[in-house]
Formats: sequence, structure tokens, C-alpha cells
Amino acid sequence: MTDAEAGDAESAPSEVDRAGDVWVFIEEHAGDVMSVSWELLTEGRRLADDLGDDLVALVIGEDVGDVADEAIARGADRVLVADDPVFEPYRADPYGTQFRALVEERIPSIVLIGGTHTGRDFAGRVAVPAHAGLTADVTELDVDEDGQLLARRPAFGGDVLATIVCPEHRPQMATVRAGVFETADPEPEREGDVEAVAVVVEEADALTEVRERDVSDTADITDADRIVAVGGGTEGELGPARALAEALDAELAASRKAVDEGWVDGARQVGQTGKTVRPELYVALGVSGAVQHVEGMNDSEVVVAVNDDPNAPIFEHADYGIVGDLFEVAPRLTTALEGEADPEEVLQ
Amino acid sequence: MTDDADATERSEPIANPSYDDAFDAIVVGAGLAGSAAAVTMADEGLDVLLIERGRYPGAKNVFGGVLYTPTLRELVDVTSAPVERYVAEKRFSMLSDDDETAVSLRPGEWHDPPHNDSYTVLRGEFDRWFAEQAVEAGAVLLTETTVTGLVREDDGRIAGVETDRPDGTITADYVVLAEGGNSLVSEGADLKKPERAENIAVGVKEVLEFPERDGVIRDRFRLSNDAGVSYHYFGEGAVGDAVGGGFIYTNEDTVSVGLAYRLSDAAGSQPKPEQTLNAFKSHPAVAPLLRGARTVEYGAKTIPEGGSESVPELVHDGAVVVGDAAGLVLNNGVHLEGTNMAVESGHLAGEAVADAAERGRTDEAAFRSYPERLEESFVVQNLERYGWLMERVETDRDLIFEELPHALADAGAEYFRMDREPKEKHAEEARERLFETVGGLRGAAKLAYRYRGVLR
Amino acid sequence: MSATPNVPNVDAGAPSAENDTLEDRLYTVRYDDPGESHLDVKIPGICAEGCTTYDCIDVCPANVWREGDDGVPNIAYENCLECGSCRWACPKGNVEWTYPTRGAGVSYKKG
Amino acid sequence: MSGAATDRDPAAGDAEDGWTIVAAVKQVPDSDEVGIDPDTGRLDRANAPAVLNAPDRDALEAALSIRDAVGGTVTAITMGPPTATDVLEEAVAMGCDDAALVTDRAFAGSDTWPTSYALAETVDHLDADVVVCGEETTDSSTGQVPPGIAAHNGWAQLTYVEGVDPLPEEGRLAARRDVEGGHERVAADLPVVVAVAYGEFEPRPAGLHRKLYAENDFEPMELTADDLGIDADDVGMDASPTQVGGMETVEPVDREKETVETPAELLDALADEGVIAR
Repeated sequence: MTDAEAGDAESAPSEVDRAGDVWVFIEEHAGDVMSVSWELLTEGRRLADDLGDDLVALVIGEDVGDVADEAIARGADRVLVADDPVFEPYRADPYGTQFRALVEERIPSIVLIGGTHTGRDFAGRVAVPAHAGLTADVTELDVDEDGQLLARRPAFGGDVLATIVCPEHRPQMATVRAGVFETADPEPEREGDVEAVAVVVEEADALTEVRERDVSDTADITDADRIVAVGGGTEGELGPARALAEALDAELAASRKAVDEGWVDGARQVGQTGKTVRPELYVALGVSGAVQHVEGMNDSEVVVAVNDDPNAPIFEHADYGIVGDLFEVAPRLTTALEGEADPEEVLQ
Repeated sequence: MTDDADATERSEPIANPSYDDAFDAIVVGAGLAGSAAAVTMADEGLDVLLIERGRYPGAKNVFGGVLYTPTLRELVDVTSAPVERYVAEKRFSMLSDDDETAVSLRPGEWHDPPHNDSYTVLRGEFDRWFAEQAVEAGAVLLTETTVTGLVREDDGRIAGVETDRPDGTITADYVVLAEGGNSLVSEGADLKKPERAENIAVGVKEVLEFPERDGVIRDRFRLSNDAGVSYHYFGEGAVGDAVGGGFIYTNEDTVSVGLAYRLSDAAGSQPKPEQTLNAFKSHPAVAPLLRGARTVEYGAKTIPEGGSESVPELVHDGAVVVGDAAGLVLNNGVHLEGTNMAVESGHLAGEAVADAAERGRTDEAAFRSYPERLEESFVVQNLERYGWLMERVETDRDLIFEELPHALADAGAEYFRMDREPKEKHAEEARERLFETVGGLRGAAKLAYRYRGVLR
Repeated sequence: MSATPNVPNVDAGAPSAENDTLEDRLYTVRYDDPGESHLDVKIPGICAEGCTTYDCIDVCPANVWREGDDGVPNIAYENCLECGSCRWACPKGNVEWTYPTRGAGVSYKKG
Repeated sequence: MSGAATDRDPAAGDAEDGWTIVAAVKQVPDSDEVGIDPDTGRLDRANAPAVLNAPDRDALEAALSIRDAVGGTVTAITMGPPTATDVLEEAVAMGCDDAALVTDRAFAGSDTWPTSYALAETVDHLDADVVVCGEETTDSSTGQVPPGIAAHNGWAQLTYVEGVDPLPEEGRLAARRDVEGGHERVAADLPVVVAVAYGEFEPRPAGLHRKLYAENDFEPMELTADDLGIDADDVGMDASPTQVGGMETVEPVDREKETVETPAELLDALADEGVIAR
């Protein structure tokens, strides 16, 4: 239902009736697409099928033709592309103005946005002009019988799941953290319609100017099978953790404390303001186990915790716990894994 | 700055406010002595600044658990104070490692207000309320600010305080030092010499709750309504071979359990303070009272026990010293009183400052009424009365803390032995057991004479 | 360190086990980290060469003062209950004991 | 209804008399004191004491550092009931020149949309050149209000800011932003709304005399919906697009919670779980 059908004349159809389609914002930087966008396209496909609506990928950037094609392969029925140098690199005001123009006449029913820094920056900016209902950090999505989005997110520190609804306003917007949903494999032979939309923004209108940008490719811990996470207990000394991660062929991840202290890059942060991971094995070294952290790693299959504080909350969320100094335990684990006899073991 | 309608009647913001000499008096510390001085001076019309280093008054204060309110009653309406229970029973018990011999008092009159002016309180709540009374009387309370030193005029007169905040100096005619036992400011300003370890007791304490069901405290301590108990424990089973004692006080729905003993003993072979507390809590006569309890909060404190000999000079040009900072604590084993002395000294000092302010004088002599009235009051009277007791207890420590508890317990067991022997034999055995410890009848008489001061 | 007085393991209700370790007790106290320690030794040399009794370690109710490897105690200030025992107990007066600043340090709710 | 882009002239903040800076702060339950409500088993925020949202101290420091660099004034604002003046007092104690309480029964129950709308009208009313907010709040932590304020007024926005660098000669504010995989330096025209990253600034302690003044003699401005020209049905519960449809407690994932003594024991257990080859 691309544009509003002519409703009956006297009562103009409410915003809810005119809205249709599920949109997913595809976040890319210089053509490099964030994995969370593909995750949301897979989830968006499911919601669109439940609603009997189209799944629309929204791509705003420069030279993003092949991003649009990949979006079709990954399930989009249609792609709206705003392609212009003004959109590279990402800036809130040009993207906001362009989104507003698109939404003016084709009101999407649902808009899904990745909960990255860029995604949150964008969502806050566009929710206002669209007078949309915006729910942040959603962990579950569903639609009820009359097509209303049910966005569930942890409230009160994570031990309660609140269902947020948006009865009278469209679009219903939600930001979702990386790793919450899984990505389906692309189907190259899928067909879809790519529409190049009018670009309504010029550089002269821009309110901000990106003067420098130094960005390396971001580690993607969301689909790692094994993870070694470091927390405040490491006091910044990550040698033993890196060695253990190597021995386990695991990705290094971190609690917010380790990221705030600057020991680990933010892209490796697990938790409410970081990523959600679901590895087979999650080893937490010196992680206290704050609720906001547990929220990001609770889907792990097997959780191991090493902490010298027997009361650390992490032990409540671990299958196996070793109460001890990680600077002793981690090296012994590494040597044991590399097949040599554990020296301590021999002496006992 | 836009001037819109409703903003007109509010006062324009001040760019660089200064409160130098805006207050007559600055009180250092919003504990019992500090708030007593503050409410007294505020009631006399003085502008008072009450500075507390904790997040709220009481945040830095730990004490055993009983507040004595004879003076407090004159300053504020105690009936609206957040008290836990009134003390309806005082119990003194001697503990050897597994015996207990106790004496319990439950005078009927303690059930009638003012309940012998003895209430259990929790300082985290009570001190906040008490400081609030000073604020209501007109004082200004400033929290989360630590006084780090005193401002001195060239002639040495104290004329304000320095704090740990930027632009942190503030001047005033009078300073009341109520900083408690760790009196760093008074010591730093050479108003008193640091105490010796022998004159200091270390106290550790827990507040315990009984999670399974309410009414446990009333059942276990045989109480009705808001009556409470004050149990004191001496001897080896309480604090090992140290000089000191243990206590249990009942709060409304928690229990305060702890002990205090000479720091010099703690430094010796005595186990660590919290291990001593564990041993006391697991004594067969104590453990049943605490079965199923869970720790709500753990705390520790040092108590000045030098008695009258270690009370410093109380008045200086521009300043007075009150409460624990002045060493005004009576602990002679039988009496454990600091709160009443703190409030009394704060009150008398507050009146002396108000009186001096009226006469526009800040010299030391202008505050003479404070030490003089303190001399005549129960504070110094009690300190001097029991000054001798601590030395004597120290010299007789093995007898009092080790041998006597055993002797009393064994004598009791003998006296009430149930077998087929005649009572006369049991009485003789009991007497023998006691005399063996105190050195016969003459020894008992000598001992009684030696401690006659307690009753005279 | 003499052992705890031997108290018969009488089922007179041993204290509830789960909260008598020191860690559990310190867990019940709120502590706002002032960022740097308010406790120190004045002159490390005095501890290293001069001290044999280490009274500071004996008297501390919160295990803040601990064995240091070079004879100088190390200080876990975040457990400090601000009782002041270490300051009085040190036979050489070598403990620098100051107040944590601006409301930081321990905050007793009960007290 | 929704804030049209205001027709501000670009060189709003001229250098001589400095910039008009507004710091938006919030009062939240003290997360250290939020206990568990025994009967519901859920976090009991109701009677935890209310304090200044911790990330907002970074915002206040950022705002004051801008004023120290270019001159002008910092005004703290908060939206809430009269008791919220405590956080304004703390802001003035820290060094803010003035403060305003945005309070009106009509605002009760507002979600992100009306909240950012009311704050947008307030900063416009105060002629702000720079608005500084905390990155998130410890009670809702959505981080959507600062971009909302900027969008309502059509102003520039800078989020996840780790450092601010005012450029008065250009009438712009530059900032170092934390983005996925690295950093960028962005210059924004005034007026601009800045959301500062938590923990990146060194909040200055309040001066003694300022704290005394802020807590005892300072009176904040009070701004109601009328003062701000806000229509009551544009704010509050029914103007809020989102509502809470339902709540359910989350069943905790059940874990073995087994303690193991030695690494070998752990590795054997993990091998049995089939997560490592041994």
C-alpha cells in the first residue's frame, strides 16, 4: 500500500489507517553496512509478512547502489535510496530533513533502526518531526491482531519486560541493539524495486560539518561463538585475558566499566548500552555482573565467571564459577588449554 | 537574561556570594554535641552554620545503641524524635567461655514516660532528625563539606574554618569543635594532644534483622509494645582477655550487637575485632538470642575512654571543644554513657557562646561559664567519681574478666547442685569455690572495700 | 594470632553462617569512592625497618591494613569504616589518617 | 504544534559578551539506593531518595568549561515537580549563573516526545546558543531527549560528545564524538544541542560559599506551560505517542551456579558441555 488509498471523503482517514509498510533504516558508512541493519531486515521481513505489508529498506548515503541491491537480496520488497555526497559521512540534520520529506506523504507503519550511536542519533532526530512513538533498546518485537507493534524492552534494571505500544501515532519507531536478532542468509536471486527518491538537502543547509573522522573497521562480537569478557576486576591489565581468548579462539569483549576506563574499544562492549551476544561459551574475567551487563550476555549457552569477590552478582548468572584471582586463574586455564600439564595441578 | 512576568518577584542571582562573618558561630560536626550546640545558639537568636562532612548528619556516626535524653528533653520535643524502643530492662552478665551469670533489672517505673530517659536509636536516622531541629530553630546545615583547619588571627584568636571545597575558607566570631573522637581539626590546631592507645577503645557493631517473621524480637526478649532491653556482657566469653565488654540492644525491628575493648589489647594477641565479635555471637548464652539473624549493617568506631585525665582545655580565644572531641565519655564497665555528656556539653557550650556574643566578646575567659557549669554537672562529677575504677579494673583484670566469671558460675552450679547430698554441703562447696578465687572471707572483704566507691 | 577462644559447637543456634564473613559484612556498608586513599603511612621506612608488631593490621575491623610485600602495609582504603583505630594503634604514630573529602567514604544508614 | 525551525540568524552567538549556555539536568532515583521491593520482588524506585542524574554532572562541567572559554552565562533547567529544585541548587552550587524549574501539572506523564518539546520551547525562550545534556538518564537511559530538543527547534545536534571546543570566532562549537569504531571531530552552527558522554569530564566540586548560597538563598526561575506558550494538550500523558501496554517479570535464565576449584575441573566440565574439545 504505497500511497494512501482514497478513504471515504468526510472523515479523513486517521494516521493509523493511512500508514503502511515496514521500513528498516540501513546504516552504512562509506558503503560499509552495519550488521545490525541486516538483522533488522530479517526481523522486518517477519513483521511485514505478519502484517501483509511491504518491507522497505531506506538507504541514505553516497554511491550506495550496491547497498540497495544487497538489501533486496536480504529480503526487502522495495528500497528507497537517497544518494548524494551531502549524505557522506552521516550527519543528523541532512539525514533528518531527507527522512522527513520521505515520511511526509508515505507514512510507514513501523520503522526499525539499529541502536548504534549513529542509529540513536538519527532516531531521536527523526522521531520528532514525524511525531512518531519511539521506543529505545527493544529486545522483542511482535504485532497484534489489529497490526499494532508490540515493542518489549527491559525496564526497572532488567528484571521486568515492559511492552510499549503506540496506539494513535505513526510511524511506530524502535531502536534495537546489535545482536538482538539473527541475520538470515541473503537470496541473490530475489527481485525487488529500487526507487531513487528526490534529494531535498543541499550542503548549504547543513548545520554541521565533519572535519575529521578516524574510524577503523569495527570488531563484530555479536556473532562470535566464544567470548572472553573483561571487567573492572582486571584493573586494565588485559594480558591474561588476551592470552586466554587466543587459547580459546574467542573474541575479546568488555563490560561498560572496562570501556569507560578506556581499556577496550566501545565496539566490544556487551550490555544495555553495548551489544547483545549469544556465544556458546562466555568467560567473564573480573566482571562484577551488573544487571545492565547481564542483559547483553544472558543468551550465552554456557557462562563461566572468574572473580575474587564471592558475592559478585555475576556468579548468579554463571554455570561455572571460580572464586579466585583472575591473574592466577586465567594463565593456568590458558596453559591447560594449550595441552601442557597445569603446573599447579601437578603439585597438588 | 530575559525578564518575564513571573521572574520579577524572585531575587536576582548573585554572581559571587560570600558568607564571611554572615554567621555568628560555626559548628564543626552535626553529631549529638554539634546539633545540641547549634539548636541552643539558634534558640538564643544567633546565626549558626552547622557543617557536616557526611552525606547527611549520622552518615559518619556509629554508636552502641542507647541514647540518654535528660538534657536533650530540654532542647527539643523528644516525643517526636525517631527513637526505636525505650529501655525497660538493664541486664549485666558475666561470661566465661561457656558459662553465664547475670543480674537483670526491670523496674516498673521505666515503663512510664520519660522511661528513665533511655532509648535505643539508630544514628543514621536520629542525627538527621536532631540536626533538622537545629535548622528549624534557624541554623543553616551544610553537608558533604569537611573542615580541614582553623582560621587564626595574628593574635592567635580562632576566627573561622578552612574546608575541602574551593574558596573554602569562612570566617565567624565563634567556632564550636564537635568533630567527634577522631578530632583531627582540634589536634591539627594544637588545641589538644593526640590520645594514647590505652585511652581508646575500638568498637565493632552489627545491626541485625530477623527476616523470617516479625515479632521475633518481642518474643525472644520478652517485650511488649515498644519496650526494649539493654544487655551488657563482660568477661572472657565476651571479649576474650581484653578489657571491655559486649552489648545487645533491641531496636524496633532490628537488634544492635557489638563489643568494645581497649585498643592496646586489640593490638596484642587478641584475635581480630570481627573474629572476636563472631566468638561473642556464638557464645551459648548469646547465640540463641540471635538465631536466624541477618546482618543489615556492620560498623566500627573508636571511643575515647581516658576519663577526666584526658579531657583537654575546653575553651580558647574564639572556640570551644565539646562532645567526644573533648573526651567526654564515661565507660567504667557498669556505665556506658557518651550521648548524654555530648548533649550536655554542646548545650552548655552553646549557652556560653550566646552569652559571650551578647557581650561582644570572643576571648577565652568569656566562655568560662561552659567549663564551670560542666564541672558542677553530672558530666565531670561522674568522670571524676569513676576515674579510679578504670585503673583498678586494669590491675585486677585477670580476676574480674577471667577468674570471677568462672568462680561465680561454678559457685552457682555448686549451690544449686541437684543430687542426694544435703544443701549444707552444696553451700560449703559454693563458698569454697568463691573463696578460692577471691582469697577467703578476708579477700572478699578486701575486694568489697577496694570497690566500695561504686556504691558510696 | 591466638585462635578464637574454643567455643563448644553447641546447637544453641550457631550464628547464621552466611553472613559472618568479613566480605559479607563490608558488603552491607555503602561506600562512595573518594578517588584516592585518605589513609597512608607517613614514612614507609619506619614500617619497613622499624615495625615488628604491625598493630595497624591487628586492630583494623575491616581488614583495610594488610601485609605488604616490602614490609610496608598495603591499604585497601575502599573498605575503611573511618573508625580511626589504625591511627591510635600505630606505636610509631606513622599513620596519616585524614577525612575522605566532600561526603565520600563510608555512609552509615543505621550507624 | 511541533516546533517549526526557528528563524535564528546564523551568527547568533557573537563573541564579545559570550554565549548563552543552558544545561538541561534531571532528578532521578538514587540508583545506589534502589532496593528490591520485598513483596513484588522488583526494583523499588518509589522511596529511593531523588538525586541529580550522575551523567548530568558531566554535562554541567562541559557547559561551565564552555563559559570559562568564551564567557557568557550558564543557566540550568530541569523539568519536574517543585522538589526538583534540589538538582538546580546543585547546578548553581557547581557554578551555574542561574536556573529555571520547568514545572506544570500539564507536563505530568510526558514521554520523550512532549518532554523534548517542552525543553525545546524552554531553551528557545532562554535564547540559548548552546544546550548541554547528559548522554542518558540512569532511570530510563533512552538518550533520545537531546536529539528531540534539537529536532523540535531545527537546531544542530552533537551526541556522544567526549570533548567540547568552542570556536567563537566562527560562531560554531566543535566537538570530539565517539562513533562506532573510532572518533570524529564535528563543527556545528549555533544554536546547538550537545549530549555529553558519561565519564569523559571531570566535574568540578562546588565552592563553599556558592553551595551555601545555592542551598539557602538562591531562587530559581519558574516556567509554566503558559510562560512557554505551550498548549496543555501538546504535552502530558495523552500527547505522548507511546504508552506502557503491559509489564511482565522476566524469568531469570536458570544457571548451574556450580563452583569449581581448579582449571582442569572447569575444562572437563566445558568439554562435557561440548563447548570445547579436550
